[in-house]
Amino acid sequence: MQTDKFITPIAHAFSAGLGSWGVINGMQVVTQFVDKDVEEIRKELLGIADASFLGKFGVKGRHAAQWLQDQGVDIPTQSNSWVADADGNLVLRLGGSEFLIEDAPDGNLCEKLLKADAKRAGVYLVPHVEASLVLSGSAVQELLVEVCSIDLTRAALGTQEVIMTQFAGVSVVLIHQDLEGEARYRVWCDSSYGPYLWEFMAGIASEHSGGPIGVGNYFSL
Amino acid sequence: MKLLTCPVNGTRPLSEFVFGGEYRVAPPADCTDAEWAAYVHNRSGAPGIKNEWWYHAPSGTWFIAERNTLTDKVMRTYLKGQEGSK
Amino acid sequence: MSARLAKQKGEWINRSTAVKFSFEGKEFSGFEGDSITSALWASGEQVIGRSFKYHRPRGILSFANHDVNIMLTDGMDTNIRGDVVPVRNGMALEAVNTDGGVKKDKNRFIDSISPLLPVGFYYKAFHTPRKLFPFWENIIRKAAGLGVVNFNYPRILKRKKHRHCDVLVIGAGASGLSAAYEAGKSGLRVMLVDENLQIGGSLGFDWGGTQEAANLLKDLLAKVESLPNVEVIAAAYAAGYYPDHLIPVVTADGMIKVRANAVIMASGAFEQPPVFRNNDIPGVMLGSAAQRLLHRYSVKPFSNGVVFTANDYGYRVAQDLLEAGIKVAAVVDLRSDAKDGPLAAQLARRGVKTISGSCIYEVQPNAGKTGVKSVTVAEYDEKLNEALTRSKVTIDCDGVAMCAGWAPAANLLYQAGTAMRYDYGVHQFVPNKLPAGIFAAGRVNGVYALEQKVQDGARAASLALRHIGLGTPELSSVSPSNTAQSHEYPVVPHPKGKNFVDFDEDIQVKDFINAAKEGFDNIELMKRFTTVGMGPSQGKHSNMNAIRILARVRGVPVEQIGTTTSRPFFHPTPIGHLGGRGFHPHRLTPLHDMNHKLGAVFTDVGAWKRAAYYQVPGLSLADTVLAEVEAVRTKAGIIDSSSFGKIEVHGPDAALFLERFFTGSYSVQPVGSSRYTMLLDESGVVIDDGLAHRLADDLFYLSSGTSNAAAVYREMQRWQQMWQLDIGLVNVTGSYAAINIAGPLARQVLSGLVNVSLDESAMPAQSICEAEIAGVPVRLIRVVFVSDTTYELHIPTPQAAFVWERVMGAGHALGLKPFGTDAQRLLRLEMGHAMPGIDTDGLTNPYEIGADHALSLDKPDFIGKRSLQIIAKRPLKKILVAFALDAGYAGEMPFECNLVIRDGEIEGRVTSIAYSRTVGRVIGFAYVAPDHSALESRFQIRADSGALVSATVVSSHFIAMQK
Amino acid sequence: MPLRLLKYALSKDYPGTRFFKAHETPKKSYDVVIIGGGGHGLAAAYYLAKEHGITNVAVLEKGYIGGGNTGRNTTIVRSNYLTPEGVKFYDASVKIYEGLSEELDLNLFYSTRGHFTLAHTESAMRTMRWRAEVNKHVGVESYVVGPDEISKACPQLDMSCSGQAPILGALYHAPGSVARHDGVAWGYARGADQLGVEIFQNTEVLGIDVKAGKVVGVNTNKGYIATSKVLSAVAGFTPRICEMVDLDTPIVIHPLQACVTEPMKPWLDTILVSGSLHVYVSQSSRGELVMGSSLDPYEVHSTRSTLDFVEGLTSHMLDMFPFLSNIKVVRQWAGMADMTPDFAPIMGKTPIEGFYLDAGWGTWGFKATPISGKTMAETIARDHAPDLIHSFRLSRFEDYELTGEKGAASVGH
Repeated sequence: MQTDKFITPIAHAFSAGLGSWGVINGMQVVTQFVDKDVEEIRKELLGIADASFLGKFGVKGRHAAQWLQDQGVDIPTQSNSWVADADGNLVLRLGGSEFLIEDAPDGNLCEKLLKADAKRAGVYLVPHVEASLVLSGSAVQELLVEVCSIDLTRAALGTQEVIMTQFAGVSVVLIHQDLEGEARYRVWCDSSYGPYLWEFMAGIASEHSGGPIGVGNYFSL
Repeated sequence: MKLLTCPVNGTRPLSEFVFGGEYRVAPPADCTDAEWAAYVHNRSGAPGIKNEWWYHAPSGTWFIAERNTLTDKVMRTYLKGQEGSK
Repeated sequence: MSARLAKQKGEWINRSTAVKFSFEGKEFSGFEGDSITSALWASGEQVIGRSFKYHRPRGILSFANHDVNIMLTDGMDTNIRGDVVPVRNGMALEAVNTDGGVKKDKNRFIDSISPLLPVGFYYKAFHTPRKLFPFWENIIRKAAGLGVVNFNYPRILKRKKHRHCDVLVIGAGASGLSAAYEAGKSGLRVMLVDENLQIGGSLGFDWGGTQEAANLLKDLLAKVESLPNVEVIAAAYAAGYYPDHLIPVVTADGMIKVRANAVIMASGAFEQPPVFRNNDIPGVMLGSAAQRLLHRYSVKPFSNGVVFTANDYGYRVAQDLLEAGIKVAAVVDLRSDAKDGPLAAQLARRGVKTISGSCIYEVQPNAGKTGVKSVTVAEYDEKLNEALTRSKVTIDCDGVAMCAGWAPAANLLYQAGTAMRYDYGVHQFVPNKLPAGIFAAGRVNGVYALEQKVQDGARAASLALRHIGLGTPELSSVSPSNTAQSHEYPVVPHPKGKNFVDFDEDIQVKDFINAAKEGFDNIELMKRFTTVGMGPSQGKHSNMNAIRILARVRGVPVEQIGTTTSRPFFHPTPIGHLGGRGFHPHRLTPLHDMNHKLGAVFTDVGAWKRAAYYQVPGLSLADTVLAEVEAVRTKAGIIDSSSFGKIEVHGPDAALFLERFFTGSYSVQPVGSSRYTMLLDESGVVIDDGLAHRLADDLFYLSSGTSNAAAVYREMQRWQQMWQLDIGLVNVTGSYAAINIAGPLARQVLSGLVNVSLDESAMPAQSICEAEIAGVPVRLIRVVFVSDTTYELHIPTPQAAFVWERVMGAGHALGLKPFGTDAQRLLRLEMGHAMPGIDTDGLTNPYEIGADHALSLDKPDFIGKRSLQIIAKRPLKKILVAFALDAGYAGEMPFECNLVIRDGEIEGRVTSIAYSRTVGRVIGFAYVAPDHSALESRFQIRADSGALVSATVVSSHFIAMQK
Repeated sequence: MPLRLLKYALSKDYPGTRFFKAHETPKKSYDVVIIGGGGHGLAAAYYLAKEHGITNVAVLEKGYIGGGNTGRNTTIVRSNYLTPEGVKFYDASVKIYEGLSEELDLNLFYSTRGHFTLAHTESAMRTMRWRAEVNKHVGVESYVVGPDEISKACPQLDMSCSGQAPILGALYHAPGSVARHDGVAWGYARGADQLGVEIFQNTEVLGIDVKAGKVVGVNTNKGYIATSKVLSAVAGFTPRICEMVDLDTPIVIHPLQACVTEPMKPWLDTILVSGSLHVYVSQSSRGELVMGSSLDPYEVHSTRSTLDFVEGLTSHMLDMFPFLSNIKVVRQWAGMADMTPDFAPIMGKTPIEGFYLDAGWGTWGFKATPISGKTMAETIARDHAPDLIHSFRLSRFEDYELTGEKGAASVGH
């Protein structure tokens, strides 16, 4: 493993020598786990990918919404909902007065926001270094029903809903995305639980002939 | 597993929640020692409808549930300070 | 002698695949699809088990997953239920609970001494003289129990899934199929589960000699299959009902935890045996069991049987027997008006005689009691409940089919809180008041006729849809069957007994009468005294008769007796399913791999994996820890403290929040400094401690120990809800890694790395600043927990490994060594820091640990203050002191929790103790009486062997005692 | 076969005298009214009659005798507590239990099997050591043992707990026993009945009549009963009874669940407890594994079962005994436990004259049955609590003198 400043929190789940590592967005990640064709099949069936390299930014407090709007960020108006801007950056409203923003793979909104001056009463920066995961594929429900006790079928989810629940005993933030006809579940959890959750879900994925997909293959970077 | 409705996050299984005990208001600081000791230690243990603290762990939300401790039925849940709203 | 019939319509067996297995050492063969019991029965084996108490030979009773007397072991697995478990190639089966095999069970003598063993006998003997009880107990223990557990059976963790649906239908018989179809037409998500390998319920075997049921099944199946939103799961039983409509459905693969908006219980009914002498002889079985054998497995239950009935169902059974070519020697009907009815007439046309108003008085077994030789039939006086034996006749036969009635399979209905009532029309308990969202259909409702069952299912479905909020029209209720399906008292007394009510536990009629005589005349007491219903079949075939008998004994109506409470599980459920694949979440620090590479041995601290120590080849654990300590004392050590709790308190009221939350004073705390924090609960008990670092007027950064971090943050959030201060709380525990670099060379290790001055004046003890290491922003804190010179770095998690490597690189030449939590414990002890949870317990107040200095009692308020005012008035009973053993002490080493003894009484206890190489003494903390807490006071510790070891109270700054 | 059994065989008519008379209507007054016909209430009645000559006593039971927590617990008897007060008290109970079958002439199957409280963490080891030291001091046979000794006593136990929580050691408690819970209630009922105590089943207390701070009577569904002394021995229902006399207590009710497997031939000879894995288990004389876990985490006045309880418990059972995968759980149930803040009972007098409390038993009331009966009988007879239960007085909360048993009682069974 090459030493760079940032390492994905999932790193501890990847046994040494597994897959090829690379640096994306300044973070060491596994760019490919297995043969690209195999990863493509996994993607179809049940894939799990590490998106922790995406830039994240958080802010909370009673004036947080206003401050974000002042920065020109479109924010979801409802509690526990999310929007994506034209560039694909995600803005999640966690409850009423907290926001999690995640850049699109080629976005840099978070960097901009980090540089902006948020110092004022009622606006508090929240550092975000979560493990950020992607689940997708035709069999994704098979995984979800094993790790989560609430109904996550598309029909049961509200539009643009942010769900805070537990996966395999770990608190997570979850959204469902439709991207070019592909259903994607995005999951964020505390980085210290990242390796555990990754291993648990990757294990289930492989039981359904799916498995981990390298960052390079998943995000076509 | 029982379901409980967080006023912010909706209906979830009980495993996502932490029970925080009965919602109680402390007597004023100038109360007698006996009154304070009673507040600290005693509880209204008889069954009935009680207001209780519950915490939705994944979102970090404390709220109050009005629950019948005999039947385990929850009448309503609300954020503290928003008792009036349904 | 094969009892297998020619191919039957709808049979479950696959005749093209034979299955070879052995039973009690003898080779057998059956077909794929056979259950163990059907394969054995087809091969002429009728003694498949022995009863629990009397070791009587037993065969088929119900064939419905409660033939508890047929439990087998196949080497690895045990308590296998022969009636439902499919036979597999290579099984080597033996009956459980025999001594020397099912045929020659040496314990069969117990049957003949049964008078010595009346109900509750074990309460009445063996206890005097007391000394002999273990002897008898040993014998009784060995006699009890069923199968022998194989300790090599693999650990199997079955998969658990969550499922959600709108309507869950339990039971796929006529009413269940109908309910699923009607509910499914709405387009909602419907699940239909049934415990049998194939769905259809009684439609699959209760034919009554016609094709009506089979045709109906075909029709209903087609309808249900036409709806893609109806999911049908066979071989899946609903194991229990839990609040808010959670129903675990157990399959061979695992458990599906179904959460439904509405539940329709179409779970049917259990056939109940009539009670008469020798009703347990192999060959005597329930009518439905005979039908299951015939239609599912194409096996003759017997060749020449008597049907003993007390309802119309017996005639359907007789017709099915005749259709299969089995001789029916007679139908004996308990009801006096039966023989003139149309059913009897139909049978008469086929040459079968109906003897009505009569009972089977007793079964005559063959010589070895292994089968039926004949039955004695006598007139039965329903009013007197007596067999009139003056008129008895004997009928030769080799089996009996028993049809006396039903008990609703209402287990889940009860568990859901349904109020049941006894219906005197059908002589059965039926639902009276159903809980919201729960509906019942079919036999559980007392509805038996085919068309009515279909209607009842549709009715229940319409109610379920209305419950969910669909404007479905309400269908009118279906009246229960117009003729009684159950007899109100199918119990034939016999002076010689052996008329069994509970086959699991060998409980006879007289046992109930005797239990009642002894005062156990409440159904629950009777259950506990007789153990009726407490065997593995959980009363499925016995509770109803027990209730009827008790009602008769007490002379009250059945409904006054009530029923015993139904508890999960519907069928006994394997531990591997329930335990299954669980979650064991654990947290890794961002330096986990680094620690691992350095030889860390990890320990669990809460959910975290922390490095306890770093293994050095050839060094003992104790020496390893001492070497880690030595590095800190003489050079420098580094520890991964990432699991510490870290919370930011932002906002104008941040200091005020801390003032109210902790015991200390923070409003005038200078920016850039750190202060001790102590958290009490409202009763004044010490909960946690830590540090508050002030980063700005309106920003405090709190750090605390690992174990309480989540709970402390939670409490902060709760108090903030009440106080509504102008603050923002941010839990950054996972956002920052933490590293401590401690020891005399710590400054040297870091000085070349950080972009700030580490001089004592710039960075004194208890200070904090924001700095950078190799371009990574860090929070740099000067702490004194493990050594006077300790720098704590808080680093954004993703860059932690990078910084750790830089620090390790810089420290390499200086002798920087990693240390773990074991060394940390000793280091903090040497520094004289008491730790909550180690040096306190769940009731310790701050005065007892001498923490008066941490209390700002002049503040308006803080959590626990009012209690401290009360506690302060009371005499202190114990106080924590620092102590040392005498220099050069070489005797027995005391341990933590050894007691402090004075005048033979407990004065206190040791909470921490260790040999400190640094100090050259054994040092520690202990609770002593306040009178003996002054410096230089002496007290005695009782070591494990009982030896008293003298200790001296010393200043807690042990390190100052350094040689 | 013991000769005693012959009498049943030789008797044409089974010797079926009632264990206790079927009283229907209470008298107008009694010297003492005991609310609760569980083990504790019946034992108190028995000792009142036997040791204090007070026989004009009514025991009022809402349902059937022994139907509450007496019949719902997992029947473990032990005295390896944490506080010296607790250890002495439960030790006195164990000593009575050892001779109780003979005294009551009813075989209670009191079976001394040894009791291991497993420790999987350093902090658990500390608590075990602390308990052992206090036990030893009081003269109770408890000591800390290492993995080898545990393995020897229970070779089937996976000492690594499937890698989840390796066992570091245990507190071994030689007197740890199991007994037939129902039998204890029945035996005391018969004993009390024979001495003249009247037991009323299906008799519910609707109110307690207090005048000028003194108890004067009890209202029941079978009429008013005058009495100057009332004992409440109604674990799980204590707050309801206390509400009748306006007495505040710290007691809250949490359900405690248990479950049992199908019978199997005996293999588990000892009683095992793991605080970390939240499991306690023993094998009954019927061959069933009787298992329990920690309390339900929130207050409910009901005996409903939950699935998560049995999932969690069985998962940990598999960690300890991996070979049980296909052994089946037959039944689960629950009791309602009176919980106190310090996990110690509340016994003795109350501010209301003539109202005595035997409560706060949490999950450990069964093992105290004989001694609680004896000490409460003495408290009632002399209107003064014996020293043995001084630490359990209700006023300890006002005095901030709690009796910290949490370390020994939370999953202690």
